[in-house]
Amino acid sequence: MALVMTEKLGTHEFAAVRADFPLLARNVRDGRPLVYLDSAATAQKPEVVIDAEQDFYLHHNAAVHRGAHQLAEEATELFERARESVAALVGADPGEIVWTGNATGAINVLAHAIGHASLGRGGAAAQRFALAPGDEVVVTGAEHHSNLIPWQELCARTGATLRWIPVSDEGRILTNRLEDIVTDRCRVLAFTHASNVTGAVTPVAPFVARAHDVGALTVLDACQSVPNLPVDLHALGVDFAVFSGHKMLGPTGVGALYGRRELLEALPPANYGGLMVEVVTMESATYSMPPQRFEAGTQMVAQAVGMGAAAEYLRELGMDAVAEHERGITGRLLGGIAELDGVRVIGPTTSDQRLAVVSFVVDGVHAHDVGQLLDDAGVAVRVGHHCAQPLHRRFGIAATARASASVYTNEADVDTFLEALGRVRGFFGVSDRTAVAR
Amino acid sequence: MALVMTEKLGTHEFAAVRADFPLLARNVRDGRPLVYLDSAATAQKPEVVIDAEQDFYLHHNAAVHRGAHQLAEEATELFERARESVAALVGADPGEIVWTGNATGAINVLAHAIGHASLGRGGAAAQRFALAPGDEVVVTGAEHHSNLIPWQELCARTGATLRWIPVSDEGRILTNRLEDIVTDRCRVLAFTHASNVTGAVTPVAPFVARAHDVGALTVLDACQSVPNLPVDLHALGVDFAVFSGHKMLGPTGVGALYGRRELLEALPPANYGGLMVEVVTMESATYSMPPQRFEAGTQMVAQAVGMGAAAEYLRELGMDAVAEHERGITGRLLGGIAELDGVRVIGPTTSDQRLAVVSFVVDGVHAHDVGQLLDDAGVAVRVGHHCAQPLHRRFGIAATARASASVYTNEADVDTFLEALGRVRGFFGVSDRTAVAR
Amino acid sequence: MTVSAMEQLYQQLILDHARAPHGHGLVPAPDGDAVGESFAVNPTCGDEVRLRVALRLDDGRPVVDSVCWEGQGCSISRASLSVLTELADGQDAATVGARIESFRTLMHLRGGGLEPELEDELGDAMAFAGVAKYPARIKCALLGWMALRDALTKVGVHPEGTE
Amino acid sequence: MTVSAMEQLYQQLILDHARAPHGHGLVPAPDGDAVGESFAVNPTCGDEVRLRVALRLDDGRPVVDSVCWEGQGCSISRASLSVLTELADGQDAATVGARIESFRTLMHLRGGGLEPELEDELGDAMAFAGVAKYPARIKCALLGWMALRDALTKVGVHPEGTE
Ligand SMILES: Cc1ncc(COP(=O)(O)O)c(C=O)c1O
Ligand SMILES: Cc1ncc(COP(=O)(O)O)c(C=O)c1O
Ligand code: FES
Ligand code: FES
Repeated sequence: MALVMTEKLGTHEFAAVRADFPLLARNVRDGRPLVYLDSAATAQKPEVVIDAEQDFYLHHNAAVHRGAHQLAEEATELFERARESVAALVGADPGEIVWTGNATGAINVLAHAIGHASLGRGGAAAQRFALAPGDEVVVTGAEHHSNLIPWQELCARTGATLRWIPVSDEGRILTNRLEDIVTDRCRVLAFTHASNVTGAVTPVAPFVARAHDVGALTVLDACQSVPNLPVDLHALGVDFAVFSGHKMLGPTGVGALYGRRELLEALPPANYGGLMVEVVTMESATYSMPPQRFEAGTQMVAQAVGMGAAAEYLRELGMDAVAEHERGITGRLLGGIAELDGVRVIGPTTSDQRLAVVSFVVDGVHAHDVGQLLDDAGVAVRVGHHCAQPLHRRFGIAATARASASVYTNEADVDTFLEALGRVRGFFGVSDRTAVAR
Repeated sequence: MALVMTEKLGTHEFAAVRADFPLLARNVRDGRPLVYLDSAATAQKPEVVIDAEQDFYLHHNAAVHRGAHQLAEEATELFERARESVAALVGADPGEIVWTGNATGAINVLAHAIGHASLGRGGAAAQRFALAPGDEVVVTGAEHHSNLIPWQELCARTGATLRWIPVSDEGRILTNRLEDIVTDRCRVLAFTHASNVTGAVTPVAPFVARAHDVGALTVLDACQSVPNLPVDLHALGVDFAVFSGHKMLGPTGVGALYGRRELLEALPPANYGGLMVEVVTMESATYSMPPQRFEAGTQMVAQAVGMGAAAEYLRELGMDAVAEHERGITGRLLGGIAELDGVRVIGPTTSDQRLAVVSFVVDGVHAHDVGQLLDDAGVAVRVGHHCAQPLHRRFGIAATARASASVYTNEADVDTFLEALGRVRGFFGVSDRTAVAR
Repeated sequence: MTVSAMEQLYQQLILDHARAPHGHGLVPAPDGDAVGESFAVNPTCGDEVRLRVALRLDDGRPVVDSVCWEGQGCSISRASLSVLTELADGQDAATVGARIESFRTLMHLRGGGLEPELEDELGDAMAFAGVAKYPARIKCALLGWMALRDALTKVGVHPEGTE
Repeated sequence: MTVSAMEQLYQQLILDHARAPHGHGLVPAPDGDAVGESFAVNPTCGDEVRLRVALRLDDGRPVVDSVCWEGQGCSISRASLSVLTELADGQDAATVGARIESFRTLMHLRGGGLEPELEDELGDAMAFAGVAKYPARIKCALLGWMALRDALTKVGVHPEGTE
């Protein structure tokens, strides 16, 4: 497909988008066409992304930022251009984008750096990040383990206290609790932009406003928002943000930490090694300027180049159009599920402020058994707690099944899914309708 | 080329190997054929590696270890099979191989974990790793920054003291100093298996023996050895080891931490997030068993699969044959350089216990200028301190040029390099021979 | 074909056991029995099981008096717990240990058959043979068996084989 | 062709300056001058330069009395330091600041020409035009100029433009 710059692609154009993703042509179980509804776990890759990574190895592979030879120049240029593409997608400056292995790695870089500042590393400038007993870190009850456990552990190491903002029965973070939970003691407020379970999109403004009032740093988990919504980090006003390449149509093995320039300049490194230092003696080392300060060792160059290609691909589609397309999918998913007996959605039941990430339980059938039957119909969904056990516990369940969409998902995918889902209770003999033959 | 299992490939077979590396067919500067002598920085990739990564995206891409659908099963199987391949290459059990972003990341995982143990994390089992004032960490004067700065910083955080074993004029680590420098206070002895500057191979046995005597943990930087020598970690008897995918013909963005099973089981995690935990509440989490405990978040699956393919490729060549082939290259490099006036090798000048990694200075010409002229002749070498400033300072120099080989390097590469190197001093007008025309 | 693949995995015996599992609910052990308790988590899904084994001595040989458990899980794991309860109750500990190992062997068979004696030994548990084709479900089927092994270890019975 | 690409980069003027650079060696500043000193590292290679600028007031306007430096580096960086010494000595600080910016512009030109007035202003420094084609060498050529800018800042002269 030749992509054209457009504000909004219609159903027809999105049908063409699908052809860009070679894996979607696969057949699974007994030759059934694949229906991939597990994009919130990891997205499939368009040809341009696969080609970008491959082209790097075939033509330009070299160590970046150090070589004096032509390949090294080319590799460096591609690597830094990719940083520009990713920055442009999320409304950041290239110097504010740090490459990491994934979003989890990005949060850990930040938590390690804060931990190091708390132990006195990084000089006077870093002291603004230091945590001590009496300080608080606040998260929400909707977080992915990756935006929870690093903070739990940072608190355990520094003596700070972890608090969290609870979630409503509909799966919305209770922003009306911000005022009483985020107090002057709060130093870091880390929250998800969109839940990978409920699909609920968080209104960022009140979080940023409250953090500003109390002088806390904001950390946005943008893993699910960046692939599916227009995201402008400068406009949102958060201090830090993280996201993964593999969820935004990019390669595995690459992600990003965004930090406001001024903050990255004051933050001590998290990982140490080659390429993040300037003058090194056996006794000590001086650190490079960001973003290099946070990029120790030989980087995931081919993957960064692939993530840059994914960012360009999404920019060409237009994130408004992507969001609009996925809103249509969300509506169809929610509408279809509402018509099935004994299937209950965990999360908002309307498409408003919500992603096409729909988790549900089937009465009397365990999520894994639901997933197995769907898999047998060629439909790939995720089952389990989706790395959000506390959120599941909040709803009194151990596991859900989750259907999630991306730019390439179409209505036929949804329909095949709904059809198979409608057969689940019958197969397991728990239908409360009149005998559904097995 | 169809690879055949063989104990030893001759020159002829290695000529065929070269055809497996598509990038080597490239032309650079004014259409000159590329002579790639920068493999110690990063190696080129054989087609099987590029294909393995691409095939993953085209046919099997999915999140591993969690999905119930067929793609997830396939992806998980490929991912774990890759771990087996890498383990087999280095004489380890699969469960002892932790995926990391690169070797630097692997050292940092270990240093973070020890740091966490030192702050009381990881329970009683982890206390054996805890460092405190009075404890010592010992490295060598030959280390890459990646095996130096993480230890400097760990010492700064814990109050332990960093010491180091010096290097001889020939670039050999002075093993006769082990006894006086590695004492009962030593808790960690981290040393390189082969220097990325001098090419000198470290005799591992006396290090392991001394560490054993004093009860210190050994950490082997196997970055340069794994791609070029037979390495059997069980036989070497080290406690931990690290290496990178991109240097052993594998993709960028992946590396490995090896740890003896018993140690990995006692070590607390370094990074936290999805997939490295079992039971998670808002207050705390229990950790998975290794290696998963150290693999937080969505892994670099495609790259791990590629690294597995690289390990299989090397195993098919046979590491004895690889070492033998490269010994030939080393001899030709050293012999050729010895015949040039005003060129001095930094490191051993014979092929014994030495890799085809040859750093040198040209009298009167800065390394970067040397590299530029070589680049103009199509020859890619590395210039600078190669992330080993203290070692360079030891030799009283700021920068060297470095030619380094891999399985695909041939004699013609060396000859083109030597021919161009022979023209350097003339070009810069510093020849002490009779007028060499510019 | 669909139905057949799913029916092969979810044999009627499995569905029946899952719906009305044996041993479900923790009950006090008979007086005088040694009691081993264990807790197991399937990290893939977060499902948990707490299992209790009561052991008596019969002619000096340890014999499993009863197995009971509670927890949540999928139909495979519940049915598997149910079947193992039946297979363990009243058997001497050595036999139970052997069955645990046989069941593990069954789960790691990919194609290829089990030796006939092992098939006999496993009885109803052979209904889980289809699980081996779905790697993500093997942990479901094994969850209870591993909990049983762990509980036995707690009362000094060490089934052979290593994990 | 080879010779020509290399000769374009390493102009004779550059080689000559590199061999016998001006301003090499730190000397005491003239009495009464304000002295700004800076230290710069090229992170790519580890080369370092320490640079000292001496400033006097001439009719109330700051004028660069002299520039001197020490450190190690490649021929490009040494020649660049040498040329900037010549171009800065005796010039008023504003002119020097403008030249620093012009040189930065020259280094970041990739193809395309410089405006003629800037070319005039840069004089001998135009010999470094070929460097812009080799991204890895731009830092070499800029090292001294950035050190000069930094040293000027230390004595209160803030050349326009931001890094
Ligand atoms: C000896 C040695 N150790 C460590 C490293 C770091 O490896 P990486 O940059 O892949 O993390 C390198 C290479 O850069 C090396 O040569
Ligand atoms: C909301 C959210 N946060 C964080 C993560 C962690 O991302 P990754 O596994 O790519 O590090 C995920 C996905 O797994 C997610 O959905
Ligand atoms: S899905 Fe949890 S035990 Fe089967
Ligand atoms: S190579 Fe160091 S300044 Fe040019």
